[in-house]
Amino acid sequence: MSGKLFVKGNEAVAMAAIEAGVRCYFGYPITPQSDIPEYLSRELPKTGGTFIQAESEIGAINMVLGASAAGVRAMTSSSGPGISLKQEGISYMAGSELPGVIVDIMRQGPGLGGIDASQADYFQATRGGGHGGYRIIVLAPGSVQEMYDLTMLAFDLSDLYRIPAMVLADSVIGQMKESITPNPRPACALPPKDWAVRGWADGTGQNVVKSLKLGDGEMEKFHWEMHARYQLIEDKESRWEEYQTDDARLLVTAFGSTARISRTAVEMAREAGMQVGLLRPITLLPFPKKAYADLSRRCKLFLDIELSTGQMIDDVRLSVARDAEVAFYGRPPGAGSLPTPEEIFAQIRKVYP
Amino acid sequence: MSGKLFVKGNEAVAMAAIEAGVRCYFGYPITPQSDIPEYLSRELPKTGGTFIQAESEIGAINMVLGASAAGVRAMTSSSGPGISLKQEGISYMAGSELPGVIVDIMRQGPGLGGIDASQADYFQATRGGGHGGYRIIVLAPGSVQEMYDLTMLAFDLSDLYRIPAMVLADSVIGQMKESITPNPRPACALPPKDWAVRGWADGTGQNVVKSLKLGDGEMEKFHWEMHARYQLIEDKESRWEEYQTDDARLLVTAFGSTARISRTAVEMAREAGMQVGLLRPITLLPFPKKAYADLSRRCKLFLDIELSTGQMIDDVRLSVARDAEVAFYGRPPGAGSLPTPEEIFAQIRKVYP
Amino acid sequence: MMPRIVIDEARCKGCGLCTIACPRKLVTLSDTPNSLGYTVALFAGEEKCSGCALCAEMCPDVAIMVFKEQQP
Amino acid sequence: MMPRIVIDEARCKGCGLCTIACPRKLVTLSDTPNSLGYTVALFAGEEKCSGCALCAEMCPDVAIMVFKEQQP
Amino acid sequence: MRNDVFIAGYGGQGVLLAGNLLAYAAIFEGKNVSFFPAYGVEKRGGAAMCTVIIADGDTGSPVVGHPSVAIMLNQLSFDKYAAKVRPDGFCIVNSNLVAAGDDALPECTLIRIPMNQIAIELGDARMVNMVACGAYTAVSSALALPSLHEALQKALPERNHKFIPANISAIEAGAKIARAALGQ
Amino acid sequence: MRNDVFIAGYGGQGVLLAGNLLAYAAIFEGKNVSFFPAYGVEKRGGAAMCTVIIADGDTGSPVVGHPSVAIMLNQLSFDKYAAKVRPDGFCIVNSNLVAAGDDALPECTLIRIPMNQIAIELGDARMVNMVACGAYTAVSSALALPSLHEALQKALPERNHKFIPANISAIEAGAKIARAALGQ
Amino acid sequence: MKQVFGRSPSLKDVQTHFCPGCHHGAIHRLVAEALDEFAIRDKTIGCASVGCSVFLYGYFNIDVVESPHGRAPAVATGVKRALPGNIVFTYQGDGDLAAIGTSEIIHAANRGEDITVIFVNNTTYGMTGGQMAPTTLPGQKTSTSPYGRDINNDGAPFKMAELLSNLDGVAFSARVAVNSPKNVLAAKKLIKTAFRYQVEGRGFSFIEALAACPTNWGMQPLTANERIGSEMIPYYPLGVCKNTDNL
Amino acid sequence: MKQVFGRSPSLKDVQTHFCPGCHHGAIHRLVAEALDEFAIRDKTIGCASVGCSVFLYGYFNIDVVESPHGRAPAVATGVKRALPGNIVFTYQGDGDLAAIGTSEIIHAANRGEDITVIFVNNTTYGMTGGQMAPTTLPGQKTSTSPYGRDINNDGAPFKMAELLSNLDGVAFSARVAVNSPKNVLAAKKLIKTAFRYQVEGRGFSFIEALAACPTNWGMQPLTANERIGSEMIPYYPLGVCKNTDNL
Ligand SMILES: Cc1ncc(C[n+]2csc(CCOP(=O)(O)OP(=O)(O)O)c2C)c(N)n1
Ligand SMILES: Cc1ncc(C[n+]2csc(CCOP(=O)(O)OP(=O)(O)O)c2C)c(N)n1
Ligand code: SF4
Ligand code: SF4
Ligand code: SF4
Ligand code: SF4
Ligand code: SF4
Ligand code: SF4
Ligand SMILES: [Mg+2]
Ligand SMILES: [Mg+2]
Repeated sequence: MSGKLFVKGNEAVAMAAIEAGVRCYFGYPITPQSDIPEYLSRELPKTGGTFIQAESEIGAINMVLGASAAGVRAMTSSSGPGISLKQEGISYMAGSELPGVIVDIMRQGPGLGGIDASQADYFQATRGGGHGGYRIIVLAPGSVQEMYDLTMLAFDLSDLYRIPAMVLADSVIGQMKESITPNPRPACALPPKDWAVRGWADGTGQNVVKSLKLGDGEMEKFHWEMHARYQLIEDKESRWEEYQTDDARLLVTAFGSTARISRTAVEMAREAGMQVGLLRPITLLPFPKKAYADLSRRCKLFLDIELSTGQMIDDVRLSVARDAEVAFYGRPPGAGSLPTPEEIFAQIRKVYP
Repeated sequence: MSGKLFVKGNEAVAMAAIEAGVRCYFGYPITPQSDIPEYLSRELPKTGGTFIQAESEIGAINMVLGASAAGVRAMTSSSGPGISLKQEGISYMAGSELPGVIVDIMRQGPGLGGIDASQADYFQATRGGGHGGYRIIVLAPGSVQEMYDLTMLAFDLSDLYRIPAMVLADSVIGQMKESITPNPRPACALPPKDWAVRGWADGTGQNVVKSLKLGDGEMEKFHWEMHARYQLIEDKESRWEEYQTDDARLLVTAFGSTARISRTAVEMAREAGMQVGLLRPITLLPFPKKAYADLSRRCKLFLDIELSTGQMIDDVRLSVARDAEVAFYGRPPGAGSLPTPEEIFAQIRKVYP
Repeated sequence: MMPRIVIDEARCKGCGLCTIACPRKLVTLSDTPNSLGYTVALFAGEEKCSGCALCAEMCPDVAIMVFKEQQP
Repeated sequence: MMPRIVIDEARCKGCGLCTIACPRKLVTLSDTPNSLGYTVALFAGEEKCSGCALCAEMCPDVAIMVFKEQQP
Repeated sequence: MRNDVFIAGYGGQGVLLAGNLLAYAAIFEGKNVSFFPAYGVEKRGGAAMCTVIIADGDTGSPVVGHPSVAIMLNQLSFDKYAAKVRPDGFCIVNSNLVAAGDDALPECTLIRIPMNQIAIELGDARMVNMVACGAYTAVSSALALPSLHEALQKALPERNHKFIPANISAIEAGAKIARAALGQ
Repeated sequence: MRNDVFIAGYGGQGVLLAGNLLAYAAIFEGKNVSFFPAYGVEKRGGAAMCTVIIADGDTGSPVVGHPSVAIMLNQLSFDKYAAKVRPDGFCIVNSNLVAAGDDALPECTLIRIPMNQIAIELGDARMVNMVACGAYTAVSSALALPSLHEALQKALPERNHKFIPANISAIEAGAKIARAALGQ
Repeated sequence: MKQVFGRSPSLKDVQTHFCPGCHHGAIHRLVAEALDEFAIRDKTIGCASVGCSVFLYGYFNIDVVESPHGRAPAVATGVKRALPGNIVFTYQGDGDLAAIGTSEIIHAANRGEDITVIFVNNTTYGMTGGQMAPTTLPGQKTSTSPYGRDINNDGAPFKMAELLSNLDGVAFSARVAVNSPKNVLAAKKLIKTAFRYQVEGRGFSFIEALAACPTNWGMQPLTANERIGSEMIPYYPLGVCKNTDNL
Repeated sequence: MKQVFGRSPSLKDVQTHFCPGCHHGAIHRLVAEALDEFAIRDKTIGCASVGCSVFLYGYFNIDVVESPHGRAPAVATGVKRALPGNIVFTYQGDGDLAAIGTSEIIHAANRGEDITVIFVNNTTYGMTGGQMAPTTLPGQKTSTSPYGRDINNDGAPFKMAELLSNLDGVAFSARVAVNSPKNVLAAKKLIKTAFRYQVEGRGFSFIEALAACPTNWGMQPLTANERIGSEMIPYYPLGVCKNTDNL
């Protein structure tokens, strides 16, 4: 593909997946992400790929597990309740060191919830909603272009580190349309999948994809190995965006849709002559701790904005210098709870030192 | 019941549930918690209660949702993978303000895992493994007697605040046998369940148990209301145990089985003339922040012990005074990874100021 | 007095199912949309209606009431 | 030379299924447990074994090998 | 330069198509655009709205607290959102379905256009949204009328291209009346 | 006063019953007890072990790094755990299944008892665990022999009470040989 | 003059959110009439599912509990076991019951839970915008089967009324439609029978109701209504699949 | 002298963890022989389930992927769709397949996934210590049905081989047992047939193997083996439930 395209965020995810060479998509309908399976049911077969609408989100994540174990790029996507149902499968994938991409277009909850934008699943995504104390990679796009770029990155990082990767957005980013440039997939050297189960004919001897580790010290060793891998990922893959941070006396921090809204609020503040900047984490896991630590040496006040009663704020607090303060403004998800730039600007005024 | 009984931790949970008047148990077998359904399949019918081995953990949690919506005390129990599968249901219960008790006897993971003791599901339990940014109540017994007492407390707190409550233990506490005194259920004034769906004949008009809140601002309001309720619970229900903390220059902190092991290590340290104490959170959610804040004004060094690569430590760090240090010693779960008192004592020596 | 039906305009969504239900074709759809854009059903047949209620049975929105003389 | 079977003591768990399988009752269980506490199977019938392999077919632990002259 | 427009009505009035049309027109003019839709639960007859941001540079927040231009296709939308229009902004209403007194919005310019009527007169009741888009070009300098004609090619699915001529006349009718209303 | 004993063998040797028996005996003596079992995956023939803590006060950690008394019923257990026994502690082994040279545990007292043989002599191969429990009473002051006899009532399910006399003789045989081995 | 047809008391006098020509409305009405027929309204608890029928509580004058997608039979099991004296029914769509809820419906049916299940088969996921359902007909185009349902890739449509009849726990199972006055009257009778089974404590009763989803079928209400007779009934025959009246 | 019976190459030469008299071992062997019969070992991928058969990779010389409890058919679907040229089978217990895995098996079967499913029915949850399974016989005492399975509370035992035969996607379904040399030989034949169907790309093939669990039945191996014939086969008849050879 080339040239600009005016597409929905969800469509950008699907396009990127195809460009990244996804061979199998397994999913189950749920608003506000259904554009992804709908697009792929139409386009993936054209590339010889497999599209299956699974019987459930649990079926879908386990089909992803199987296809990924077989060595091909596989993905699923869902939202809220569906992501909760996938937690066991994600835990198994993490425990089996399987790559795989999970797209989560967050919606309001708890429970059934509606399609309103939400960021209240930050903890679920970053703390392992599943059991066993694993970690995954979580990327948070803030524009339709990033939906495209980060989906492709998710596949590469997932294969590179053999860890499931999640693209975490909400209905604002998923439903909005913007012009994007569908960049061809960036070249990225990836190790061969010699661990995949393809039968012995592939000459790699017996391959077993499993999470079970019963030997003395075996599982403990695995935990420390993964721990080290997460550290490596944090060092090498942490991504964030800084906007007007150099002279900032107040740093607004937010991810995804709220970062997008906050950016305009920061512009308003600048127009009003206030030294305000924006720090937007692009990787939520790894959380860009260093960026916060460094900036908090200069700037002692942060304003965390979330579509929740406060989740990412824990990571912000744990990352900033001890003498830095972190203020919070939350709009928990629900109809009519999406904050406006004007509203966030008002909060900036309120806490501005 | 009266007189001392020599029972397994899991059996104590089941006995307490019956004493607390549980009417329905719905569960699915999984080691190391199967003693609970086995005991209740034998004893609950004798009290006129219902025992159903559900088709799955998902079936079980949703049966609990139904029975609880109908106004009776209901519970389920599971471990690792099964708890992951219950996350959607727990989110619905939280979103529908339904009481209900979930017992989680943690085992090693991620993935399939084995029956070895684990504390790596601390995040899953306290951060809402499910979607929607809800909170539940999480109690962490450190002895068989506490398995009994806290199970009963879980039912009362759950009914009182209309929030699901979890009893979070591991295979050490679940499988070990100790003598307990089965106290009769403590009197506790509880509001009538006039919200329950029992048909209109009950004279309360139409009752609807649901999580869906689509009205403008409705869901956001709910989040803030629950947020306020959590604050209330934190103020009124935070529970912890202090051991030798008065003059402590080092505070070991751990929950459940590791707290139990650490206590002996602290005794060793005391025998060696070191001023070491133990701070054991009994409620993990609410996390006893105040206890940490208060103690950290006197004692500037904490040693956090967990059967994981570090989860509760986030809450400890977020709770202690800014000038207090928190050291960590983790033994991620797995065969042979259970630390000994001698081992923890060695860590105490290492960091002792 | 003959049987008749009353169509609740506020409830009618103009689906037209009643029009095919009436054996006597006494119900039709108006051609001007109401404020919600629905072209509601009209009863045109005071004299011919048998009160069989088949139109009402078909109405997914329970927008039709049927009135009829009771035989003593 | 007659057909015969060889029982792998290390694999045999003493379940006894082979003993009911042999039409000629040529397999029995020893009465002294081995180091794992299993009373392993014993082949007592060099001369009478037909090599039918029914005992082996029944063995859940594939602990029985059967040897037999091949007809030319 | 950043322009924003907020469009609201009920499902079936073509609110989203209108937003898309303006977006494609902006793209045709080489501008940056963001189109942000929102709906109620009902499949039919429910609320539908969208915000379109047209900018030379960064489109910034897809959400706007106080739009500079709002297009209200039915009463519900007007009652709920009209007050949000920024002081000295424009509020274009479908006067066939919206009852709005002159003093309804003291601080901004209210433009009444009988969209249903015009659409029906032009032969297709569904062209209400086209009339609205036309009107938009009259009140905002963001887009040139001809760009909308171009945009129709992209905004409409192939099978509906036969309606383009009719749509163009609807767009122009809307623009004309709006200009008149503005005394241009 | 706090006493601990660690018992290990393979499933089927009655390791857990032995631990329970000691626990009930301690309860009979009015002491506090904790009994902590652990097993391998296999249902049969897999590893089985347990730790029993007997204390006047708080039993403290159910896990013990260096037990003061260990009872090893098979070779695997001995090879894996014997070294953990605390200096000047006791290690009681089932000499029928465990080959342990005199110099195997220089720092602690090794007591060899042909438990299988004794059990079989007393008429029931399954009483290995009873012999072991008897031996324990000889090396530890934690429990009095008669308490074990009482404990049998509780440790054994009703249907096995008929075996109590045989078990008692096994327990006493174990105690006797252990005392002899200790030169008591 | 007397009103000979009107709203049954169990049905709230409100405007529904259903699309024009959606059969959910008609099926709601028949369920309400059954409740009133047996005068069990004030001891009935409805278990709503996730789909276009999620607002059950908004349309029925009864207590309602919301169930997660597909789990209504498990929720109903919990309610019924807690309140054996009450009447409990679920109202589920085809995506809800035959896809994600397969385990729950099969095991509740096999246990013979004393509940009534109203299964609305409109061959698509209505609420989410018309994706393929387990009941989507061969060749039928939906938003996730853009080239038509392909039996070889997606399998054949499930005949739930027949499949469940194989389970001993099922006391009554029937399929109905509301596409003509005749079928509406037949449906009314069978829906009442299903509830009668529960009133009499006869065990699990199941109704599969064929329904039109004009919106997602991309058809006008009348055309959609016709499709029921022309395409659905030939594949999904109407009538009683199983009854245990003579047991 | 020549060895006329021995270990099939697909079966590793190791001691299993199975209890004495456990039929898993025999069923493992028959599956291994089928793989070798068709010489498909080196392109076969086994999907292990959660249960006493979880260590499939320890006993077979083939690639294996572990599946979450009950999800093997979904995992196998993923593997087969990714590698259509390979042979894929699942090996599942009755708790795994007929309880928690109900949705996955029914939908994989209905889609006609080109895989083979080996379903080991031992009327209990073996690995977890003998709880009641969906296949536990009426009146059978287990650790969670201490008073015996009560049809009225727990429902009747599932006959999976028959139930699945109702689905169009199922090409072959049969029930076997390994409790006598005669049945072992019959089982060998049918298991080979099931794999032949996959080799020929005929669609979903299913084998239900009745098995003894002496440990959790609280029986000696020989008594447990007898129970297969005396109690199980009368309820679970052996033989082919469905084949599509003549289609
Ligand atoms: C776990 C979960 N997955 C997916 C969804 C999204 N969802 C809502 S309704 C629905 C299906 C509706 O279809 P159906 O059950 O046929 O009901 P209908 O709307 O057609 O009446 C789905 C998939 C959800 N709410 N929860
Ligand atoms: C989600 C989940 N629930 C429960 C378990 C616990 N579990 C392990 S094996 C098993 C059932 C085994 O029974 P079956 O499938 O019949 O296999 P068998 O051991 O009898 O061969 C269960 C419930 C689990 N591992 N994961
Ligand atoms: S009641 Fe009968 S006759 Fe009268 S309008 Fe209705 S359908 Fe026609
Ligand atoms: S059936 Fe009902 S809703 Fe439809 S047109 Fe007739 S009256 Fe109106
Ligand atoms: S069948 Fe096999 S395992 Fe069982 S006794 Fe005979 S040889 Fe041993
Ligand atoms: S081969 Fe046949 S005859 Fe020989 S021992 Fe085995 S069963 Fe008996
Ligand atoms: S989408 Fe379909 S099922 Fe849903 S209300 Fe509209 S017509 Fe009915
Ligand atoms: S427990 Fe049962 S199924 Fe499991 S290995 Fe033992 S006998 Fe076989
Ligand atoms: Mg449907
Ligand atoms: Mg089983």
